[in-house]
Amino acid sequence: MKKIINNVEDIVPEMISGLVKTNADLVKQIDGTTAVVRNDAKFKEQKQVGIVSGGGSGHEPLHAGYVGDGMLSAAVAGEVFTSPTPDQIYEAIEAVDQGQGVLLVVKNYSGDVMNFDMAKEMAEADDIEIKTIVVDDDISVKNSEFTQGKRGVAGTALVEKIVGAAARSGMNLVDVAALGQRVIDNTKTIGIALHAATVPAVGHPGFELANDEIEYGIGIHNERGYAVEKIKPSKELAHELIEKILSEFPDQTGSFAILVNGMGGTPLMEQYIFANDVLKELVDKNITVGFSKVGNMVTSLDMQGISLTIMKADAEWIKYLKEPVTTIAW
Amino acid sequence: MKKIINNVEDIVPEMISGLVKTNADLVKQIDGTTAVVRNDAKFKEQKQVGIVSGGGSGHEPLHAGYVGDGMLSAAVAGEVFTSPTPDQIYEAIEAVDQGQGVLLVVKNYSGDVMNFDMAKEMAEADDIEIKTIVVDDDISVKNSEFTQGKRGVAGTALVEKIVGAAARSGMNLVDVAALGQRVIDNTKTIGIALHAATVPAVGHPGFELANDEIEYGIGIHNERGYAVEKIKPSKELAHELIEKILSEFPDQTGSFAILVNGMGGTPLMEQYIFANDVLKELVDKNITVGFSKVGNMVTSLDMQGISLTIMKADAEWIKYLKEPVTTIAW
Amino acid sequence: MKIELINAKKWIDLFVEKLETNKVVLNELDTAIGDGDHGTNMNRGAEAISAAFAKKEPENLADLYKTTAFAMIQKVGGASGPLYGTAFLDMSKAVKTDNLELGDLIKVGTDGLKRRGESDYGMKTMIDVWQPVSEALSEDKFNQQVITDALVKSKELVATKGRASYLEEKSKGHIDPGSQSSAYLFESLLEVIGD
Amino acid sequence: MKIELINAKKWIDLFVEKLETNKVVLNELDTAIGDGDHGTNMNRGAEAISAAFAKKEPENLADLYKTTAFAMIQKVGGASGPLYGTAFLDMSKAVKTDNLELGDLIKVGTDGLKRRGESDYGMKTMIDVWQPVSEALSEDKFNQQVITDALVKSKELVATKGRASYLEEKSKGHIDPGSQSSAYLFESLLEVIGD
Ligand SMILES: Nc1ncnc2c1ncn2[C@@H]1O[C@H](COP(=O)(O)OP(=O)(O)O)[C@@H](O)[C@H]1O
Ligand SMILES: Nc1ncnc2c1ncn2[C@@H]1O[C@H](COP(=O)(O)OP(=O)(O)O)[C@@H](O)[C@H]1O
Ligand SMILES: [Mg+2]
Ligand SMILES: [Mg+2]
Ligand SMILES: [Mg+2]
Ligand SMILES: [Mg+2]
Repeated sequence: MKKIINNVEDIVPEMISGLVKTNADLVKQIDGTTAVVRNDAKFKEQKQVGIVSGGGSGHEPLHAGYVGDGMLSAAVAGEVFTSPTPDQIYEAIEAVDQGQGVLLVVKNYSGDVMNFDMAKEMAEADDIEIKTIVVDDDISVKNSEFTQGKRGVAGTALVEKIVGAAARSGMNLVDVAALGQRVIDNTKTIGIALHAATVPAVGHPGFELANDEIEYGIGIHNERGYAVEKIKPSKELAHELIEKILSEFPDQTGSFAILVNGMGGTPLMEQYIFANDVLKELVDKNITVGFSKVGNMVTSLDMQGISLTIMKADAEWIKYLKEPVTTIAW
Repeated sequence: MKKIINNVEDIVPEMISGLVKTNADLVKQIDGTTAVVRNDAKFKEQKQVGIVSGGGSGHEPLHAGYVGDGMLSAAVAGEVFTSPTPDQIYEAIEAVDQGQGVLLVVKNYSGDVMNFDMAKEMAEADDIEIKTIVVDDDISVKNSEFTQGKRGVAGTALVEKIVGAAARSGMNLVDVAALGQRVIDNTKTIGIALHAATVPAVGHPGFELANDEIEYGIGIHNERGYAVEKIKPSKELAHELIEKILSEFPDQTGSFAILVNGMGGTPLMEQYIFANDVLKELVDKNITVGFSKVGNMVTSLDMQGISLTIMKADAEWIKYLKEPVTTIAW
Repeated sequence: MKIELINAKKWIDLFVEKLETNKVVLNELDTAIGDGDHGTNMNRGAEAISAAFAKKEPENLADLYKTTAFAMIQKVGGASGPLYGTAFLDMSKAVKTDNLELGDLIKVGTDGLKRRGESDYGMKTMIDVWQPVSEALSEDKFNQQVITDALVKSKELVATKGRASYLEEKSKGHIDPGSQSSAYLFESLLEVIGD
Repeated sequence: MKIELINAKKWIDLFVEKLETNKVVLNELDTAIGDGDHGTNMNRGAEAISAAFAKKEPENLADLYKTTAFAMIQKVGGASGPLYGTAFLDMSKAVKTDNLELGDLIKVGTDGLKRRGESDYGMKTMIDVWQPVSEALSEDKFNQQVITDALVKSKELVATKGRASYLEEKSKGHIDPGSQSSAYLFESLLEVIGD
């Protein structure tokens, strides 16, 4: 393993410190935690529902890169691929509540769900009103009441954008949470890997792929997917992922938003080529794309790969997606 | 080689097409070329000096990602690591000239210099006033009148930001060019690689490094550097690169701007850790940092590595660096 | 059978030791069917427990379990932090008034795991080790074989909770990392109380 | 010695063929001391020349060289596009009124390279092949050995222009890719005019 780091145990605090130092006009760190909160000029004046997200590190710029006017109020970073602890989440909630309550945006992993739940219990003891939405956009995992359910992956960035914009517009907590849930229900993602990520504390890639293989349906924590196949041209990959996602949307009228997301080690060049193929195919299928975005938005350390998110998005959601924000990375 | 592409020959047109399709409100493509020009609402109203840059592809988001209000007027993409041809550059100049002349921002590579020169000659034949500035911020290469001189690398993004902001403010061509030259003279970069890039047409990495080796002084086209050494902790890397760069700045008073740039395959996590170490060391040295930025700004395909740029920047330049822009990627 | 403060403290100390020794093993198990951090997570918890004990020697059983719980909750994160944390917190509350029989104590912890994890026995989680151990303790049949059997049985299951559940069928044939760390917990207990 | 249209056309056709055959070789040479694209670049030029010839058969020498120049300038990019483009454009202008001696023709091209590249003989660029070839042609001593010697001599130089110059001492011992493609150009000429 070759990484530009110091001690493995110091990765998260040092990363957060680097992020905060280089963006002091936008964000600040809560002392003694790895929670990052808004520090922009407008923050204190704007009375709005707070939006707090967080999760394991290794998915940068998610979540800290999305803290700012019009998106998240705070983000809490856990260790690499490890949910943050309840006390850190609780401190972030305390720091951003303006009396209008706080929405927690949680990715569907047992660790995240449990730690955010414990933090919610702590905050409620302080009479802060809390709602939680759990993002589970990854359709490569079967949903069943007997399992953990689907994972939260790249669609999380779009969900955070929409609820962030809605909260800024003055929407109340109950409505923002309900909106967030509707958005989640209409957001579907699937990802592929060309090369697994190397967790620093482990020191080698999470799984091995041959020089001509890709893994379909990977998660953002090196979870293996549902199939290993030979690599195909971008066009064919786009076709397969689109077919898979569209089968989840029986109604293909109205407009859609898409996100082509790089997993961390895949350059923008390939992401744009893939996006080109995705948009071509969607045009051929007469699907209206009202919003599209390309980039390393929700990564998995140095994983090479890409994910495609498609959201059935009404005009209001598209408007929320397009509104300008002042964050580090949106 | 595993890449998400179709045919190797179609990489650049498909990439540009993907970029333009997903950002139609910001940029458009000049028909029959891989040149990208501003398409935002303000473009036609703003009468200003045009800023045109370009170069080989593989450095995304440079340059097309920096086209927009307050930065570049147009960007011309060549084949991977290959300067674009004069006729494409000429068309971009034609498309953005508003009668106030056009500044060409060229990275110091013989191909770029020659092709932009030929385009300049073509545009001058149409009575368009042209000035050229050549960015050569890479201090890992010796400067000498008998050689090609230093290369243009990550500092290019900062130069484009400053001349773009100055042009928007209404500065005339001669002054923008002179400003650009002063900025270049005060911008110094050095980079390291953990893993070389794979040029798609070649199919294997440009050079090999052992599992514990890094290469110092690499260029952005897989040019090898001046030394191969064992990898060190981020702190020590930061120390070495800073020492090397600061030796170029005899006067360390006043304020400085820094850019920690990811080479394409290195995740943000490592970039922030490195940035943290850089800022710590600069604080220890009593150096004032007025602006800092971290991210994949000027990449080299899937190269793993990082570069550090330090610019001695007066208050006006810092202001230009901080002004908001509407581009895809700044 | 009950356990007194001095032995309970030995129990947790031994657990801490085993977690530190087996960090890499747990990471490797978690790399196969999870995200590769269970060893690192539990080791962070182990260090926090040691630090808390060094700062203040626990005065009674409730204090011992609460200190353990808080260290896990505040320093581990992930799934294992709230799970071990909740188990020990519930155990701490339960022994406040009355030192329970060991089988009952571990049952309280097991119930905590089920509540926090919204899960149950047979889902290929640490519960697959806690529950048989609690039952064996109650029936006075607790020994190494009980732990090993629980691990082996759980190994062949398909996971339906936690990260391993994303692998569906492919989770079969791998030891669940949380079950392995729980095995260390109960092997430590065994070393203290004997068969 | 002079060359007439029909043979000059054969010359460029052969060059095109060699560029297509040796794309990988040129990329490999450029990977060692440049950026790995010289074969791809020249091949793109070769295809553009073929396409231009197919579209319109050159009517005279000036036309032939100009078509070659434009194909290189418009389709190659990089350093080699403007260099070969300028050399052939200058050659086209020179033969407009008068069919030059071959030695003089190649000298015109060489001067074009020097002007465009702001470079000179001995900097480990394609000029290191063009100049000796032009001289040998003028002295009527042009043969394969001249080309081979030029390549071998240039191989041992330290580059001071082009990307290879960034490697400083390490550029020694490698064949300059542009010199190799120029060697193909003059080997093609040799096949047409004989020793
Ligand atoms: N819902 C759950 N109920 C019970 N145990 C669980 C649950 N989810 C996960 N676990 C346990 O937690 C262990 C994983 O812990 P760890 O790797 O530290 O956390 P994470 O999965 O967040 O990386 C699993 O091996 C399993 O035993
Ligand atoms: N300034 C120069 N003068 C003359 N020849 C040059 C100069 N710069 C580069 N060359 C030639 O161009 C060749 C490289 O061409 P190519 O690889 O196609 O372009 P690039 O260097 O832009 O990738 C070199 O091998 C060298 O022969
Ligand atoms: Mg984890
Ligand atoms: Mg090139
Ligand atoms: Mg884990
Ligand atoms: Mg080249």
